[in-house]
Amino acid sequence: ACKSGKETPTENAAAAQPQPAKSGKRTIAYIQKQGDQQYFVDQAAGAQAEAAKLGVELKVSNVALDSNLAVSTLETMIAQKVDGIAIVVPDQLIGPQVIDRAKQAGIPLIASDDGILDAQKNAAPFVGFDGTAMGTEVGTKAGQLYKASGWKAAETRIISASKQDLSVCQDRVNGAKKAFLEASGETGIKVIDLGTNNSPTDAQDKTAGVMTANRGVKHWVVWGCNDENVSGVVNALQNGNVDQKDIAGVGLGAYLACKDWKAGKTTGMKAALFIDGKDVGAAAVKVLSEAIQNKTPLPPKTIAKTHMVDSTNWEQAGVKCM
Amino acid sequence: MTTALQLSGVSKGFSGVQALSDVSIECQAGEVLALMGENGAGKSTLLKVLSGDHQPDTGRIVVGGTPRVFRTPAEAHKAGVRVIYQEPEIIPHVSVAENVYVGALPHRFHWFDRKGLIKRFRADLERFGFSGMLDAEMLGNQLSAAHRQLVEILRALVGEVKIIAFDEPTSSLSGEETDVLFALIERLRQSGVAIIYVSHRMQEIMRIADRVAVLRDGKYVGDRKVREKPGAPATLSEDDVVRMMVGRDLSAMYVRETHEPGHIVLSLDKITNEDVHGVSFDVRAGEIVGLAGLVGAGRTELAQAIFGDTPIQSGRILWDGEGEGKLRELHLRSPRDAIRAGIGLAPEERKTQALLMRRSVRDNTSLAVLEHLRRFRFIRGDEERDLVRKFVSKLRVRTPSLEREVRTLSGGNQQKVVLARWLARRPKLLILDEPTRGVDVGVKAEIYAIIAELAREGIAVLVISSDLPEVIGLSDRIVVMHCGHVTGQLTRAEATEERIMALAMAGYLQQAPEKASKTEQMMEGAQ
Amino acid sequence: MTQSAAEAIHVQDERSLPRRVLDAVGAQNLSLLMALAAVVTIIGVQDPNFFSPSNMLAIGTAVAIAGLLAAVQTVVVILGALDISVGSMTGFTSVICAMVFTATGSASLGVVAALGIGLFCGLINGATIVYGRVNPVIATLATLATFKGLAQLVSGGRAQGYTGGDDFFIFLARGSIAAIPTLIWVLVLIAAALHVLLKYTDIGRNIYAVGGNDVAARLAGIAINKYVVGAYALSGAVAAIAGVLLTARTGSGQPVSGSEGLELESITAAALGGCDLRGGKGAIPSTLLAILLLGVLSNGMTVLGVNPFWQNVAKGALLAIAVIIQQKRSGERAVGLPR
Amino acid sequence: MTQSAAEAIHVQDERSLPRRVLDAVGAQNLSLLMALAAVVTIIGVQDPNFFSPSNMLAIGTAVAIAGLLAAVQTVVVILGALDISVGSMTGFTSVICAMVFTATGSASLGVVAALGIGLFCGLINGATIVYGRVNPVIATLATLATFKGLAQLVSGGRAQGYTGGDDFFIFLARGSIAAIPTLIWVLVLIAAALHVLLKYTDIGRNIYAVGGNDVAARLAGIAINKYVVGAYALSGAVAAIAGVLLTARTGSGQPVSGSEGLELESITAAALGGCDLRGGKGAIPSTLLAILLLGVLSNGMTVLGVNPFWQNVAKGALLAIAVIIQQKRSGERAVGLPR
Ligand SMILES: Nc1ncnc2c1ncn2[C@@H]1O[C@H](COP(=O)(O)OP(=O)(O)OP(=O)(O)O)[C@@H](O)[C@H]1O
Ligand SMILES: Nc1ncnc2c1ncn2[C@@H]1O[C@H](COP(=O)(O)OP(=O)(O)OP(=O)(O)O)[C@@H](O)[C@H]1O
Ligand SMILES: [Mg+2]
Ligand SMILES: [Mg+2]
Repeated sequence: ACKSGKETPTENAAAAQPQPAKSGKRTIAYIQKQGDQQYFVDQAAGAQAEAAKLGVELKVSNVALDSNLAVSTLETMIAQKVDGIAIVVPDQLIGPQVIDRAKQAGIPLIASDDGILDAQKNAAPFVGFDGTAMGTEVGTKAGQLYKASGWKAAETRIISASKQDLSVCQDRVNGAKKAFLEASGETGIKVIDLGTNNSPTDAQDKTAGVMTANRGVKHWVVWGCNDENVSGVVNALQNGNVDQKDIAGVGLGAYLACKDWKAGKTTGMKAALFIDGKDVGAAAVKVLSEAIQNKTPLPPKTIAKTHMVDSTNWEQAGVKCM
Repeated sequence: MTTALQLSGVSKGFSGVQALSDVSIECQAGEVLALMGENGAGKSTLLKVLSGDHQPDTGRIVVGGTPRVFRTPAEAHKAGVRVIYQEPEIIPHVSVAENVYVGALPHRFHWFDRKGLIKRFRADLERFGFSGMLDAEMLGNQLSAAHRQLVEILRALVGEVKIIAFDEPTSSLSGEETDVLFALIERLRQSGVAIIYVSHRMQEIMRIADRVAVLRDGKYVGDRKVREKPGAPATLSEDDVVRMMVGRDLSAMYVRETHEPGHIVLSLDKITNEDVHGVSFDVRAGEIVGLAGLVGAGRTELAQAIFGDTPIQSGRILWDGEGEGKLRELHLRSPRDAIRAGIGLAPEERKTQALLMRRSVRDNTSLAVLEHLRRFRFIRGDEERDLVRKFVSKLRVRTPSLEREVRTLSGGNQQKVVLARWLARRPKLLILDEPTRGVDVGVKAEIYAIIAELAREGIAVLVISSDLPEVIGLSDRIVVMHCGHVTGQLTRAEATEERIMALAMAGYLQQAPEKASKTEQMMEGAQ
Repeated sequence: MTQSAAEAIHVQDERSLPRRVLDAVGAQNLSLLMALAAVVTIIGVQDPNFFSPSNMLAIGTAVAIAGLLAAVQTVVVILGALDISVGSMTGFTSVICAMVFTATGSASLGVVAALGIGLFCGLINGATIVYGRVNPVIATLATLATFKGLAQLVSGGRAQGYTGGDDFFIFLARGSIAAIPTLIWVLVLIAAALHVLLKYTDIGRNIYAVGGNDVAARLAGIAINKYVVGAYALSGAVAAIAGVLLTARTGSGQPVSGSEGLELESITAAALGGCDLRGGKGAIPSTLLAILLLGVLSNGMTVLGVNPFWQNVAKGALLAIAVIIQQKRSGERAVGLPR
Repeated sequence: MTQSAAEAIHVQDERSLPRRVLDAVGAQNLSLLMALAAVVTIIGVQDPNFFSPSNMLAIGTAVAIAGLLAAVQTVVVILGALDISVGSMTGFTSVICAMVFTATGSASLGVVAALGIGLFCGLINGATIVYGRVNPVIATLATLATFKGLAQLVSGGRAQGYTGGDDFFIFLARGSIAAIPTLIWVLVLIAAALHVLLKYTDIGRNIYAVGGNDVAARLAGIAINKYVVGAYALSGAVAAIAGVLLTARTGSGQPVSGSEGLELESITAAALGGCDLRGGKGAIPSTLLAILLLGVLSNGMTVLGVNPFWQNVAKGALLAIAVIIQQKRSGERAVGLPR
């Protein structure tokens, strides 16, 4: 009666049996972290649209930043005998648990946005963007902007705003830092790591403190974990009478940056990396659905495209501005 | 007799108030020492010092010959010192039995013995003579004031008792429970317990005390023997005690010239709800009607119904506040409606039903009159202060300032604040539920005079009181209730304690039935 | 008088059978059971999969961690206080457990370390409240931030270690005894222990006394301070167990994720289960029913694939409706603030 | 006797000067001021820039939104209740304001719509509590979820609109009158209005009465239900103003970001400002001082470049220390739970 919990898939016979070719509607679960953020909302929408096209039933659930809830939701979906699972984990270290459980239940699983490894360090199939790569693009753009501006290193500070206990955030801003050095060739600029709760108001309030501590600084380079951070910092700088010409802000997401551009305002938000959640959501559903139908393994990596946009080309790139 | 307790040179000050200064008192084993004094004289504070609840600024406590310092009530408890506080402290969602044995629950290895507790409770109830008066399983929040007082008393009797102090224990008890309590005190006395008894009721003192000690303004005034030896008749006169307490002679307690009552202000027509059954009587302008009965007779419930606080199931409340000669039916959904109509009710329990303990005397007094004191919703501060000051000094509320939190006042002074609130409101009908609970003799007389004055000014007053002399001395007419029924009405001339008791004990079949029906007929004719 | 009281006792012993059953179950629990039945029916009708044993177990394991905290929160609430730092302590102990395990390779050392830290955090809470004279809400709000910061500091803000390879942690996370998952056993055992503590020991009765009327408790010689400190220490210890479970479930020590917000959830469950937030009233079984109701709601909506935004709306509305029904049955008069 | 009473009252008017000053400031405020002074000194010594006028104003604007909610939370707390849905209402009204503005191009319509929705949400809270007999904590926890869900639904979870091009919103976010930022003016004016309401009107007196002893309030003829519903409506309206400010500050309507967690912050400030969470006690100026203290702490630590994890630890510790000092001065007896 007592189970150690380590039983291998074969012991869980019923679950492990290859599913008989399904006649009914296939069901896919999309478990998302931070499901109330714009990017993930778009992702869900993209996935829904794709699912409708393919005739698949899609169940989207939001687990916020709660890794325990993520495990619970995964279990619920397994209990529901869904045919495939896409998951954006709140924390990448829960990867082994997530992969193990899906494997035990014999359900194909794809990691969306944040890659995960199993206990043997084998990566699960992945669809999305690469965090470090995103950061690299942002950092490179910022480096280019800096180089073009002709600012002096001593009069410039970099604000790197992010939620510091989120590893994906750290991947991005660390990537940006490294790429900035390479693109600008400038090593003498002080980077201020600004810890926020990823909301624009908090970024604003914290930036006010940074400005106090860094009077006499003329120019600011800004990046962050998401558009909320960058737009908050840029707004605060502008409110503190820093001219938009002295700010080189590079957003990540473009959904807030585009608002200034749409209104035709000149702003310190010089560029933003546009990542389209819709693409990722759709791709996840598509590869999962194909794999289920054809009983083929999932492709190991499906990387969605990113675009660096600015005030001139954001519309062409497909940024939808509410 | 041996000296069981010796307090010497006890002083205690609160910020701005010297509650006790250099008080020295002794109490012998097997003696009942009555502690008397005006409201705010420092009686409760002295008992709290004794119980370890307050630390004296100076002074010593000697129990049975050994000097003791009680840092907590628990230490005093262990030393056999018990104090029954003026305000019972009840644990709401817990049974009566647990309430009584709180802190001393029977247990083995922490395993709580519920059955043993109930058994022990029943046995103790029997032993102390209260059997049948309390239900072991009832929850604390369901208890009436009398029950709560009993719980508080029983609690103090648990374990070995050497010294026991009662702070106005009878203020919410009826005659029957009081008798049991006195029997208990007598037994405790005989078994060598030293008893301190605080009360404002002179007859009680004369009945059970061996000696009276008096405090005035926190100072010890002196003591007098009440009787030569226990059981002997009292030799001390009430006036002596009063003079010691107040420092002067009191004028007559009840000054009440009879005069013609005015129009009918309130007429109850077969009011019925869960606790009162078919109650009908009138109250006229300028008339003081006393409502007598035993605890649980439903007087408070009736008052709450008249005040719109509990719904009535049938019957009518007829009202003619302005004296237009026409009674109109009142439909009351809340006390607010009643107050708007011109009814005021000073409830019986000041702590739970009337006072905002952590607000100032000013806020508490003006609470019901704010709508007369405001202009565009702004309170006119000067007017408010003048009004409050007027009633505070009229009722002699002892407070260093109007801004003092009510919780820091002595019990009797808190009661006066409740009365002040309703006097300030000047309703057409004022219902006073146990208005002099815990009020000292001097102020009692004062309150009676104020009630009489209100009546003279044409206000109808309905006084609920368990203090029979008070009811008789004050009322023009007395309505007696038993178990939710009116069992009779007596005019002032007819009223004697015996007659009221007879009616209150449901004796209306044997006692004066024709009279009761006669008054009822009279009332019906009046409508 | 004497008669009427005796009568009352007499009448009570002759309660009708349904009445007796009701009294035993308790009105509070009955309302919760009814609400639970209603919710289960509604969801089950839409998707019969909901009733599958595996889904039932999924619900059970999902509420295990929150359930532990809700149970111990009930004790603290009955005492008249509130522990807002439970979630934070859970995160802190989760990280410590994983780090000690990773450093030593011993699961039991990890658990002991977590328990030690939990107890210590609880003692800090209790001492701040009792000896610092800080209002429990503020004190635990303060330590909520402090413990979270400490968890982030020791972990550098990152999830720590990997426990998915250890038998003990795997057994905790996925094992079962008699076909019931270990997680559920842990919850049930600890809740039962707390229930026994509250109902059948003098300690528990004193907790009710302190919460119901602290003056009465003090005058009766109950060492209130000891109880307050003890309750918070208990809360810390149970939070540590929750932290260990969290580590086992997620396979790593989580400083913040998975424990943030548990304080509100545990308080919600306690209040929904009929605890009086002013103290002196409450019971573990009702709290467990409440947490189960919340778990069923959240599971059911996931099963039905309700849009997360609608889930918020529905959860709020259903919570309110459940309590409204509960209250309407009590027939209380609608004046002032309900407790 | 009559004499002595009169005498006693007379004495009061002859309090010593320092005593009178202390009474006017209030012991609670004095402690907060001292804590504030200490914190300001410590930070200012490390970085004199902290004292620059621009930083002072930055602190002021940073606390404006939380300050509004804390002020109105104080009113609700004094009444003996709690509004946990304030943050959620702020987010909801922020989105509505931005959407209506975007649709109509009229800032005033946006503000009116936000106020309308805020009022409506508040009325729902009040009605659920009073007529549904739901405990205020549960009721507003339920509506916290509901309003958040509604905000997400109407906005599709996306930040809405762009208000950075409108003069009115720009004035709100960045304008100033007499060198004081508009945000601070809004906070100060509304807090002052609430202060006057509480201290100088019969409404305020009655709010204290209801919170102090609801039975007594009812028996004194106060229409408690009206006050409860009214307080929640007020809370909704002020949350709407906070929502408008949030929209103005961020330049767009934010359904969740920027308003989540404000409920705890507002309750923390109220409690730190000396409100008794059981009701009947509290004051707006103290709450404002408390929120200022929290704002100074957070700004100061950013100015000093303290790592956010340490910020959590320090914030918690300083919060506890501030209250401990505050309490030690009152010389209360250290038994049981402090209120
Ligand atoms: N906690 C306290 N803080 C401040 N003053 C207090 C406090 N307790 C009592 N006092 C004051 O001490 C004085 C004595 O009060 P005490 O309660 O002992 O009077 P008492 O003789 O019992 O009066 P009563 O007959 O009305 O009960 C009063 O002036 C009272 O206001
Ligand atoms: N001995 C008792 N047993 C049970 N309930 C009681 C008892 N005494 C009083 N009650 C409760 O009190 C109610 C009526 O009491 P109420 O307070 O109205 O009487 P009262 O005449 O005003 O007495 P009091 O002198 O205490 O003011 C009863 O209906 C009952 O609920
Ligand atoms: Mg007294
Ligand atoms: Mg009564």
